[in-house]
Amino acid sequence: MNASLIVAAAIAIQDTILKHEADLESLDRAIGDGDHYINMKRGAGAIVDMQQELSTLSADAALNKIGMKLLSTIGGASGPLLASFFMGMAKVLKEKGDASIDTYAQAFATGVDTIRQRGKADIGEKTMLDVLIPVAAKFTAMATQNASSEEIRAALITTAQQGMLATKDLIATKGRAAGLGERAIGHIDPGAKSCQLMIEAVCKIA
Amino acid sequence: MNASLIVAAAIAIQDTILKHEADLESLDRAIGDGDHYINMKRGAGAIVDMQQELSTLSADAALNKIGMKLLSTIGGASGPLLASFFMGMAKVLKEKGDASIDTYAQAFATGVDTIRQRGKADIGEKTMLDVLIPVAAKFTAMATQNASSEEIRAALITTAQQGMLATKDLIATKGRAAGLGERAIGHIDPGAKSCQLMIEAVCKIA
Amino acid sequence: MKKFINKVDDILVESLSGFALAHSDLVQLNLDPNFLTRKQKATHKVAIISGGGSGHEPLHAGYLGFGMLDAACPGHVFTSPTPDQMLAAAEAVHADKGVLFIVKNYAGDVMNFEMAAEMLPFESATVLTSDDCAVINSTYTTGRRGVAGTVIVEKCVGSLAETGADLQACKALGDKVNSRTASMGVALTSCTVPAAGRPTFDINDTELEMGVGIHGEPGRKRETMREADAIIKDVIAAIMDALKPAKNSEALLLINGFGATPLMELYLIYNTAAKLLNEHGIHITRSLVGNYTTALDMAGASVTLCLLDDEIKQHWDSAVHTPALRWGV
Amino acid sequence: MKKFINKVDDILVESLSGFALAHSDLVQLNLDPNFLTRKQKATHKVAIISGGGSGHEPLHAGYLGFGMLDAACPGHVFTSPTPDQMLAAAEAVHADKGVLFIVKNYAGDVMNFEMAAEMLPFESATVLTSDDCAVINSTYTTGRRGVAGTVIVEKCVGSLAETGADLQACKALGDKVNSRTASMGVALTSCTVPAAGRPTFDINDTELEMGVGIHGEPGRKRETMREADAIIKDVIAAIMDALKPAKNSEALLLINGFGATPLMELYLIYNTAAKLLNEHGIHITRSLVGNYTTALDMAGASVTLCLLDDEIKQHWDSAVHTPALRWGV
Ligand SMILES: Nc1ncnc2c1ncn2[C@@H]1O[C@H](COP(=O)(O)OP(=O)(O)O)[C@@H](O)[C@H]1O
Ligand SMILES: Nc1ncnc2c1ncn2[C@@H]1O[C@H](COP(=O)(O)OP(=O)(O)O)[C@@H](O)[C@H]1O
Ligand SMILES: [Mg+2]
Ligand SMILES: [Mg+2]
Ligand SMILES: [Mg+2]
Ligand SMILES: [Mg+2]
Repeated sequence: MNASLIVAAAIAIQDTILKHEADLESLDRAIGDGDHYINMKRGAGAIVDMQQELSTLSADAALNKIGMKLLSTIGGASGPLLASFFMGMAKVLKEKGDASIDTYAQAFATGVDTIRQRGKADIGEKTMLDVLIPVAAKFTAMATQNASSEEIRAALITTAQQGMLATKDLIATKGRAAGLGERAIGHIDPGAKSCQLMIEAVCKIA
Repeated sequence: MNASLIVAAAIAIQDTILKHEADLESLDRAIGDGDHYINMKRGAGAIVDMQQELSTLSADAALNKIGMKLLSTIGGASGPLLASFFMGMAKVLKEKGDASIDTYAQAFATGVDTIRQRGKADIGEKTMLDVLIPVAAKFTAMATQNASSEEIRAALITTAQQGMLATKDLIATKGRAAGLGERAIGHIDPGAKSCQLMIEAVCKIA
Repeated sequence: MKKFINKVDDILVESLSGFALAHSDLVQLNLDPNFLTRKQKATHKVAIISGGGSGHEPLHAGYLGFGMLDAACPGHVFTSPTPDQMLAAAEAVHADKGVLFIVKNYAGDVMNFEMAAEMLPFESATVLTSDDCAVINSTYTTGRRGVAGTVIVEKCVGSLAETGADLQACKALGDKVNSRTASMGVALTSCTVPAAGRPTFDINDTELEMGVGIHGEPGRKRETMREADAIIKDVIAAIMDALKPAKNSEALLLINGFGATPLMELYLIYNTAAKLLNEHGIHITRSLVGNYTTALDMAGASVTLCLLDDEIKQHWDSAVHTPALRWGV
Repeated sequence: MKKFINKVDDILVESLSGFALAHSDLVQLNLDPNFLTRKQKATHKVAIISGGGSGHEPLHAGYLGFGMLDAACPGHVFTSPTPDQMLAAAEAVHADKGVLFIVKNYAGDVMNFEMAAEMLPFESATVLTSDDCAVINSTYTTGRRGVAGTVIVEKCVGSLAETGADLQACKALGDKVNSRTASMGVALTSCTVPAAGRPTFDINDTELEMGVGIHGEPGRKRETMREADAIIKDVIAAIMDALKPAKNSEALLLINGFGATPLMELYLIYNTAAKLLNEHGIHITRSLVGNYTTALDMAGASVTLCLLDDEIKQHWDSAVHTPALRWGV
């Protein structure tokens, strides 16, 4: 993973977030407070604005920088969670060096785990973790199976999609929709949706 | 004039006010604060509620009572003005005795004059006086000409109508619409409208 | 119309009862005729009485208490109270130094208070407030309307009365404060009078009403909605035109919400207004931001500027203890 | 959306600037990172810091000053502030007795304050407020949300800190007040987040949202609009259910407007709520009615009940001098 890939990913992420404004906004309006799109847009914008600085850094340093920037830019629930993800990833890359697809899978899984710890949540609570945990598992599994990059990308896109859709029928037990009970059913979780979009966008980078 | 005529007039007035809710409300909404209908309804209701007490009184005492009641019931601009009218009328009837059509005309004119003094306004200022002053003048003139009651009633209805319509093209210089300047043009004054309605209703009592 | 009410006819009494209950340490309510007084009758001073139509809360009952009003007479929503209320209130609070009525300059209020004053068995005087410079003073009008500047008049006169000053001195100070105060309001939405059940005026999403009255009366002009800075610039220009303050004047700036405007926006307006006034060479040394003279549920705000001198400053700063304004105690 | 704003992105800074200017005797604003502090740094006490998304004004910056907060960290509208704000604020106000964070219980706020606390180079503790009983506590939730009861926690903790009490004592009092406090809100209209430009939820003229959150989050149920007495009866029932107060309990009753509800209606609600609580054998001995924890321009209100004891009463009554709450000084 090099810095230019990270910058490309950031641009792709910003692109997909901006394209899905209506979606993300209406999901958070339905079971939250309506700011998830604005939060994600602010975060993505801040990272893209840093691209020059990022392109001078090693992958782990860049990811850590991204985490720090998101932490001080997004706020809300998604801010510290996404920040934790990137900082968790950076830690693995720093330790293991920037090498194999295996390392990336492990870094991703560690990032997801850092989110899990920070948010004290798990799969099935109608959050972004319903996308991230299955994707991390799939990524690790396929990496150990030595699947090709193309196969992995396609699989992760599908897994993310499934995880995102699965949040629709869940009752939320974490985040702002927690306590809505039955009323949360029928709505996709906004954080799950944005994570799915970001994963898809990054997996589709040429 | 006896008490039962006064009660009948009160009922006729309440009736016409209630029938013209939409009219009165929208006129005061356009160039005032929207409460003229509510004020008139409250006043008329209070008088009708007093009918039993009124029917035991002499005409002058009844009119004075009505004035006092309106004073403590309506509020706003129309309250003290209409109260002044009835108290002015009562004074003349008390002095002159309850006798001729001439006395009634004079009482009416004195009532209108009391309004004029209380409100420091005159004809042409886009207020109820644009109805009341011409009606008082007409009433006095016809009474001295010994016109019949039927002729007088018909003439007063027409005069009131004309006075009311005339307020439409005036700039207001008294009351809540004062200072609106050109913006008041095109709207009939609510107080002029309610006075016209009341005069018509009373003149039509069989 | 959606409001927290039971029967429309009961709103006033239920709301007044809640007010009196919530502030039972400070005020006392009398019903029929409706008036409120300070809990502890003041015995040493001119009795300061105000009143007016309801719907402008906390005006006037919210200003009852030490350093401000002795009695308040609430009328029906947007309708002047009636003379019997003022007479009963005066009877309850007068203390042989006379009664000063503070009355917002509306035909109805003026006449009702005038009739009360005529019937009053003791000495009285009246201060008419007329700070609304939306209505351009001219020979064609009965003069300007009294709006949020009334709060400043009530505060200063209340302070002076507390010192034992006589009726004429209190009236003189009230007239002076009024003459040095100008306000102008802007509506983004209409208010809805509960008994009417629908908005007083129609206004669409691209419009504002410049110079609106606190009863939803039309103002100077229906204008196009625009940035806060541009709106406030016009408001400040009207106020400057009305007051024509000398360079380096010291002033109190009051940003008043009409009832449905969040504090966040009121402070944004304050920021703009203070900046513009600074450019006009005005030193803002006293401030008040919040809902002080409202128009039911109207979204909108007014800007009030009061040119200070040492006397006004002293009476603005002095201790006050009322439900809506409190400091120094 | 019609609001007094210039560019959507500038609202927060312009509004904070106006706030700091209007209250320059009491507060000081730092931009980037955004935080506000008392004008005079307190040197003898635990530093009390709160913060949260903006749009709830006067919460929290309006409670900066003697007897209440030392610093406030405003996030974007309805979005928790970020740890760098809390760190900078703590750096500015800590005085060697540690830092107490008062945080409304939302995932975002909790995590951001938690990360700040982890990075903080000095001792800290956190009081999580969770007075909103609309969210029924159960194993399925992260717990109740913090709403208007937060003001009572901030007032009492602020008072205790002023006496020089230590960090743990301040936290203990905050936790106690929170555990004795319950709130529930009702929305008649939605709020509109400026950056979104349209209402957060749709609600028609015959509906209300029972148990709404202060960010426009859905509550317990979409219900049919009805009389105030009937609405408030259900709210009081929920609060009674949450607090299960002993007969003859003494309590503070706070009727909080969400931003677009006139005082007239808030006092009417107070009247109803006080009557119902009386019937439940609760003695209301302290009251607060007004806009204290708002939801931008939402029409609606919440009822908060805090069960008093001598300690809480003492700290509620003690002198406080902030832009939004002031007495005894
Ligand atoms: N404890 C948690 N663990 C994991 N994800 C969470 C948690 N709490 C909230 N989220 C995620 O955050 C999303 C909301 O983010 P956002 O709207 O930006 O913040 P906020 O809820 O503070 O307004 C939710 O849709 C959910 O996916
Ligand atoms: N000075 C005045 N002289 C005569 N009539 C007046 C005067 N001021 C107001 N009016 C009348 O009162 C009417 C308004 O009455 P109303 O709406 O009940 O009271 P308010 O203006 O106080 O709301 C006006 O339409 C006008 O006819
Ligand atoms: Mg959100
Ligand atoms: Mg009217
Ligand atoms: Mg009126
Ligand atoms: Mg949020």
